[in-house]
Amino acid sequence: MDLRFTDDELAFRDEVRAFCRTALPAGIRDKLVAGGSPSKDDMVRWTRILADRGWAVPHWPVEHGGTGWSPIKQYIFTEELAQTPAPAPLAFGVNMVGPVIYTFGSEAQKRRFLPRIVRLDDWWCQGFSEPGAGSDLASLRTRAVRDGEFYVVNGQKTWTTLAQHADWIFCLVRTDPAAKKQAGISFLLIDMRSPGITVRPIQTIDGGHEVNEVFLDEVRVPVENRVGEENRGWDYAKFLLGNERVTIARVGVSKERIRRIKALAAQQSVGGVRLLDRQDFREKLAAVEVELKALEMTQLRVLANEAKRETGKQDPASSILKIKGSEIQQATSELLLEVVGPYALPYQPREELDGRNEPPIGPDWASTIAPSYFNLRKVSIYGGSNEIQRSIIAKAILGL
Amino acid sequence: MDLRFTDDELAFRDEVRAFCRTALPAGIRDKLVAGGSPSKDDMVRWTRILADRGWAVPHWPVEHGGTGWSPIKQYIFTEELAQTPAPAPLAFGVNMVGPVIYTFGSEAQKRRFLPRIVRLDDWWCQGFSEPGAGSDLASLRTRAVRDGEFYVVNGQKTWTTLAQHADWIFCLVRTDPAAKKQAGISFLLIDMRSPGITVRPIQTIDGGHEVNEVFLDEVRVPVENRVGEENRGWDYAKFLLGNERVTIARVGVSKERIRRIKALAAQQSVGGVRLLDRQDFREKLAAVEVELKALEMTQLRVLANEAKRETGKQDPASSILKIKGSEIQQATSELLLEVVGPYALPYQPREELDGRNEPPIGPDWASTIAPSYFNLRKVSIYGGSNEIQRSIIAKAILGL
Amino acid sequence: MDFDPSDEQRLLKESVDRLVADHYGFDDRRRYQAGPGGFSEAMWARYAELGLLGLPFAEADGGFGGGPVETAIVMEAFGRGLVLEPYLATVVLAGGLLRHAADAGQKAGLVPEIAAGRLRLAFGYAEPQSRYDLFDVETRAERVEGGWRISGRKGLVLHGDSADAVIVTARTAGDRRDRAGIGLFLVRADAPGLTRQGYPTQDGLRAAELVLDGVRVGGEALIGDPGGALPVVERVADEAVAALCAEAVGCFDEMNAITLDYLKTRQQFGTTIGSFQVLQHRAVDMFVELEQSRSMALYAGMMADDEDPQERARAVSAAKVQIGKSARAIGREAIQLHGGVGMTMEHRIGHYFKRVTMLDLLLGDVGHHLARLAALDGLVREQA
Amino acid sequence: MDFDPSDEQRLLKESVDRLVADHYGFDDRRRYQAGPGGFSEAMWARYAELGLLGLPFAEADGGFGGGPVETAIVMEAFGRGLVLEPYLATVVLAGGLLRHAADAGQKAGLVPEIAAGRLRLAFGYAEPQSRYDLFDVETRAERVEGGWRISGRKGLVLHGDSADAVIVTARTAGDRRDRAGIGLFLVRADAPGLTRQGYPTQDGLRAAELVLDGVRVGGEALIGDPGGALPVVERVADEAVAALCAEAVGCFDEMNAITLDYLKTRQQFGTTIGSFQVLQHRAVDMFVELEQSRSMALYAGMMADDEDPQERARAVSAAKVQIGKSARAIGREAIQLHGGVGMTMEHRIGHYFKRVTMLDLLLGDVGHHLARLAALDGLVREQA
Repeated sequence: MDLRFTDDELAFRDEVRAFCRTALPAGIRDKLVAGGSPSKDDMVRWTRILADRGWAVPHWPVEHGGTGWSPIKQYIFTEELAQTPAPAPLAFGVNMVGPVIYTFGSEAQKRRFLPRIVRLDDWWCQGFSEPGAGSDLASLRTRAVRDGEFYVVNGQKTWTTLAQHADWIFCLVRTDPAAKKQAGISFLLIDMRSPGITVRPIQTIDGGHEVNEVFLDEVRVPVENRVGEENRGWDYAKFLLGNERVTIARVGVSKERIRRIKALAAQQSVGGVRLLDRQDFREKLAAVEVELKALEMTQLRVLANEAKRETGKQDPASSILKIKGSEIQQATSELLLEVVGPYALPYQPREELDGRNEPPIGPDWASTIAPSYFNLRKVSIYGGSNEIQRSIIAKAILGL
Repeated sequence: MDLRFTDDELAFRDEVRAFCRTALPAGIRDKLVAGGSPSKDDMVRWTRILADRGWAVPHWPVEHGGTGWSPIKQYIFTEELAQTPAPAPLAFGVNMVGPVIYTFGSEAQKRRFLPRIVRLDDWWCQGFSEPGAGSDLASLRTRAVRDGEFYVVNGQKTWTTLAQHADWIFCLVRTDPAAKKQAGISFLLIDMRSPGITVRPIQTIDGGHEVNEVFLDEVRVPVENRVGEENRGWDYAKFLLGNERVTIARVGVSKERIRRIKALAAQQSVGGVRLLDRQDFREKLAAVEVELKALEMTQLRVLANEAKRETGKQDPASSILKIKGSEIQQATSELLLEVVGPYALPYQPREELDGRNEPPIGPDWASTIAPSYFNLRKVSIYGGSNEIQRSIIAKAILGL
Repeated sequence: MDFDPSDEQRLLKESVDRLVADHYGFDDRRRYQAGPGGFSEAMWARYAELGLLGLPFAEADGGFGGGPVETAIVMEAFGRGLVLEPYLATVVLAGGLLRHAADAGQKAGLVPEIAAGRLRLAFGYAEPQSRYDLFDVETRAERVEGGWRISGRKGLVLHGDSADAVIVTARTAGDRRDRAGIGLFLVRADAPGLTRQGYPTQDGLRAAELVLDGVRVGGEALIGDPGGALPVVERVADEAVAALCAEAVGCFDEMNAITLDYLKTRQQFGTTIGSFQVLQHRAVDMFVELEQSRSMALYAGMMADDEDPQERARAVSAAKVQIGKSARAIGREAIQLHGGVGMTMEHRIGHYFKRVTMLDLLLGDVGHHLARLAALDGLVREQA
Repeated sequence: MDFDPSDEQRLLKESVDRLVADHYGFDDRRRYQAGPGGFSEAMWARYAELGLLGLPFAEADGGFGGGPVETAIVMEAFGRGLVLEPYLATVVLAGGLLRHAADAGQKAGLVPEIAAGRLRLAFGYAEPQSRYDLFDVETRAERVEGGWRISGRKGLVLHGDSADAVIVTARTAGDRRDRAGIGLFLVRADAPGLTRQGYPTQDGLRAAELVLDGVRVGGEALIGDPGGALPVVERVADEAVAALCAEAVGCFDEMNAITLDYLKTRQQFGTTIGSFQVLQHRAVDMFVELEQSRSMALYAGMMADDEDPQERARAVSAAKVQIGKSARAIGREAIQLHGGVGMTMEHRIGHYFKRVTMLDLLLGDVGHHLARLAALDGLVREQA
């Protein structure tokens, strides 16, 4: 047992850090430092920089463009990206549908889709949730009816992140309405340019446009775009959702945000004293840092054990990553709100700020603080709400 | 609407305060200040002082010795007692069985028992819980079988507080085993000197002996000692449990404890600074004070509405008193643990300290701090656990 | 001690509640928001008709002699409807300054105009550097021939963009963080040298940044003592905090009702989600927060006109701490229990969430008021 | 990075776990507690046989060359069994002082005796006024002919009543709260002028108050630098905190197992109480606390022998904060989920609750370590 990074791992970390600092375009970094989100162009540009370095899909099999790194190195890579801060690779392709395709897809699907994911030639989005199927995902009602070499798909998906940019959507659809809930679902890859697809933006309370509704009206999908077997889609979806553990805890993101809190709190004077020098604030912050360090160690324990486990079997500790990771992200956003104080009040959407000549209201970093606080409510809801996570742990691990 | 105490109420408060300060024997007060519990003799002595003043059972009907005070005055009285600090009247007689007897009992029972409760001639204890009937009280199994003018009682009660001092016990017993849970229960008054009663002490983790098991083996109880109708005991028990709202929040007790925390924190030096002067500690304490003030106002709202409600119908807000009251009591005990610091470690039971000549280990007030912290875990368990309280609110108030 | 409203208070409550229920639906509000000033002139006129705009002013001055309880009744109803109009700015804040500091002539000139709905005011108490410290004033007022000349910046002036005039704190003596040397000045919106940059706030209301560049006002613009206004400012701020607490209770009440309704209707796993015990207990925790907040809002209302500034400050800060914490707790649970739909602008709950989050940041957040309360030795002190 | 134990570590863990499982049942423990010294001499002998008492000492000194990982393995098992013997006092605390500060002769004389189970030591680091500040030392050691004369008071000396000798901090120079001027002295239990008042602690272990009234010791009693011991004391305290964290994890693990067992067997309302969703999620929260604590105990173990005292202090303090908070949370839920029976001495769970509550108070509580961590600028700092 030796819980320190090896010299090799440390050297690797330095290599990644140096690469990110030099290769990431400054404009993208500045935007992220200020709490903004990368544009589609930013994502494509950065993904191709990574792809040129061979680092766009580190955890994939080497034959499809992966690196062969150990889980610990993959973790280091992800955390360094987050702390640069650099955009994380687009999860829908790289972490979600990519692994499903290389694990369960046909050779034709692999050849067709995987290389385009690596370079973000195709922007993917996820068609799982429906208005009536949230926590209870298996109750989804979008239907796909076989018509010769096509499925005809009708239904509605929701919470579809960045569908406005998407070329493709991977969907869970019901192919056997007579079967029991999970048993009649298939996994389809659908071209977003197909006739019958409509994307309607959902405006969220942070003022952003991140998610959408996707309506499917008599959409014809070639049967060759079904992944794996018909009516086995639930298995592939479970596999997909189980793959999140490398990134779900967002340790690097939270570290970066804590550094930001410290830097900003050093500039704020509260009651005549630097906020960063106030004992109560320092201790509140230190308490979050302790939780984050515990989470990081838990994450590393999970990863170190990864190699030893059967595929598809989760380490009990991994279930903690979602719960604590989301709680810590939300805690850091509360601290930021405390740091900015009253100048969190003005509503100044990024787009408007970027387009005008006047200076922003209040400190120039203040405009994203409240929206980010609002937006981060989502992390305890999506990907299986924290209540669902707790029920999973109670059943699967504690045997209750 | 005028939420201040009236001049009359303020004068009353001063009168009670002055009385408590002069009438309470100093030895009893000192014991309570130090975090100790009153002995049986202390209780009897103080109860009789109150009885001589006419204040032993303020909320009872005047004909049975009550005062006719408004609910607000009753509240003031209770809080002043707690803040003196003086022992609260023994709840089992004064607040529990007394009201049951004067509301549902026979004339003979009233004549026989009530005057002896007023002067603590009879020490009562409560026989509700059983080893298999805790949160699920209605599943109790102690049986009472009619045999002429007697019930023959067999079974076991537990968590019987101060049964070691008791002359009488009021018990819920099953008189109709065929009836559905709540329907076959009767309410019996049982002389603790009856043959067949055995009291076994339960030692609790604070080292104290506060609760007991009571075994009933072929105990013969005259039918005249049944309160009200046979098989209606559950109604009387519900009435009894619903009467707790005047005192359950323990606002006065928590106020007294906060004063104590402040006094002690002023004596403790932490890192070279008075603990009471440390910003983090001051704010932690202030946060508890806010919660306590909110609780006090909630309690007063409940009491002010008392007169207007139908008997037996609870104000929705009253359900909060148990939950928040217990949480605040536990929070103050945690703060005390923080104040005392490492000298909470020595285990020095009060009795041993009182009987020896050597000085105590550490500050002389330190010995009760950890036991009190341990002991107060009970307040979120007894009288219907906080989980039970939440389920009651969910159902009865929120309609879930 | 008497928690019962008087007949007049009951009547007031009924009429404000009805007004909000009838005229402040989700779509109404969206429409008002899009109007000039970001609120409804028509509603403002209705408030005037109902007597709400003159409510806290003395009858002798043209008002109705209401106290903190009456203000709280209005604000709670306004919280329930997420009302957009500048009632806090005009009536509670600026109105409070007039009540406590203006001379008879100033009151005679201004109060009837306010009560009639013809004059809207705002109060510039904050500056870019001041955070929550009311005494942190850099804006300076120099005495000049026939009046004063004022220069400086005022930030986060609630409804400062639509106000007909703004009362600002300005320093007539002393240094930036001195408690003495602060005066109050009424500046007309059209005063030369005054620039206003209005903007929407996160919760859908409006505020403005003001620049005063040698703004000249007459002697009559001075309200009260030119160097001793801070006690009045603090008093009015405390009254406003009490009003905000009442508004928050209105919000919380509605958030709980909306969430309960959702729990009882939303189906997942073949049943309403309100049948899950974990969610039931969360709803109970929200209810407890609501009732504890209601208690503290009452307490703040009772103490807001206390003559002892320390007792008043303790009570008001304690209430703001409770409200701020409950805003976090209720907001968090309300969104979480709604799931994704709670994150959208199309659902009411998110708008309440944003408002109560911002309420915490108005006139001092939890940290500020906890520190203020702790500095005053808390609420539980030695008995007399 | 490698989380796998070595073969030796696995073997160690198996044997200690088995020893505890076989010999530390609830009734065994009660029996040991009643014995002289409040623990079991027989178990102590078994620890010696297993090599546990010499574990952390260098092989050259008569030990087995174990590090923090090995100590953690032992302590976690001891936590699971609520072990009473003075392992922390003798091996971790006093042993740590010997490892880091004693000269070869002292080690040669003492370590083999400890390893063989013939010598039990204790460490007097605290004084009645010092709370958690290790540098707050009033006890004075004066140089006299042939050695030192020591006078003062030492408090809360873990197992100080049964130890054959106590190592104490004493001031050879400077004032009460100076960091410099502190030395370490070995005082035999039978030294004239030494009075020991032993007592049980809340968690069923033992401690003592010592009075040193002109106690004379020879020159060989001095361990290390007579005025520069504080860095060693802090280092040993950090190692001991890491060990306590491991012990706490053993306790937490067992508390969770006991509580889960209760949830699965206790019947109320016609079903096992573990079928109630609210209680299930509470059990999950306990599990999360356990795993987060396990992670931090590993981290503390990894960093406990770091040569950079600041890095070591950050890690160890962070771990103690986590452990202390988890002790509160797990303790609270474990008792609550058991209901009344959890409050009795007849049930195991209450004994664990008391032990973990007291673990928070040993060598600095949550408040102390949070302040220490905050003073060191926390864990997340600028990247190189």
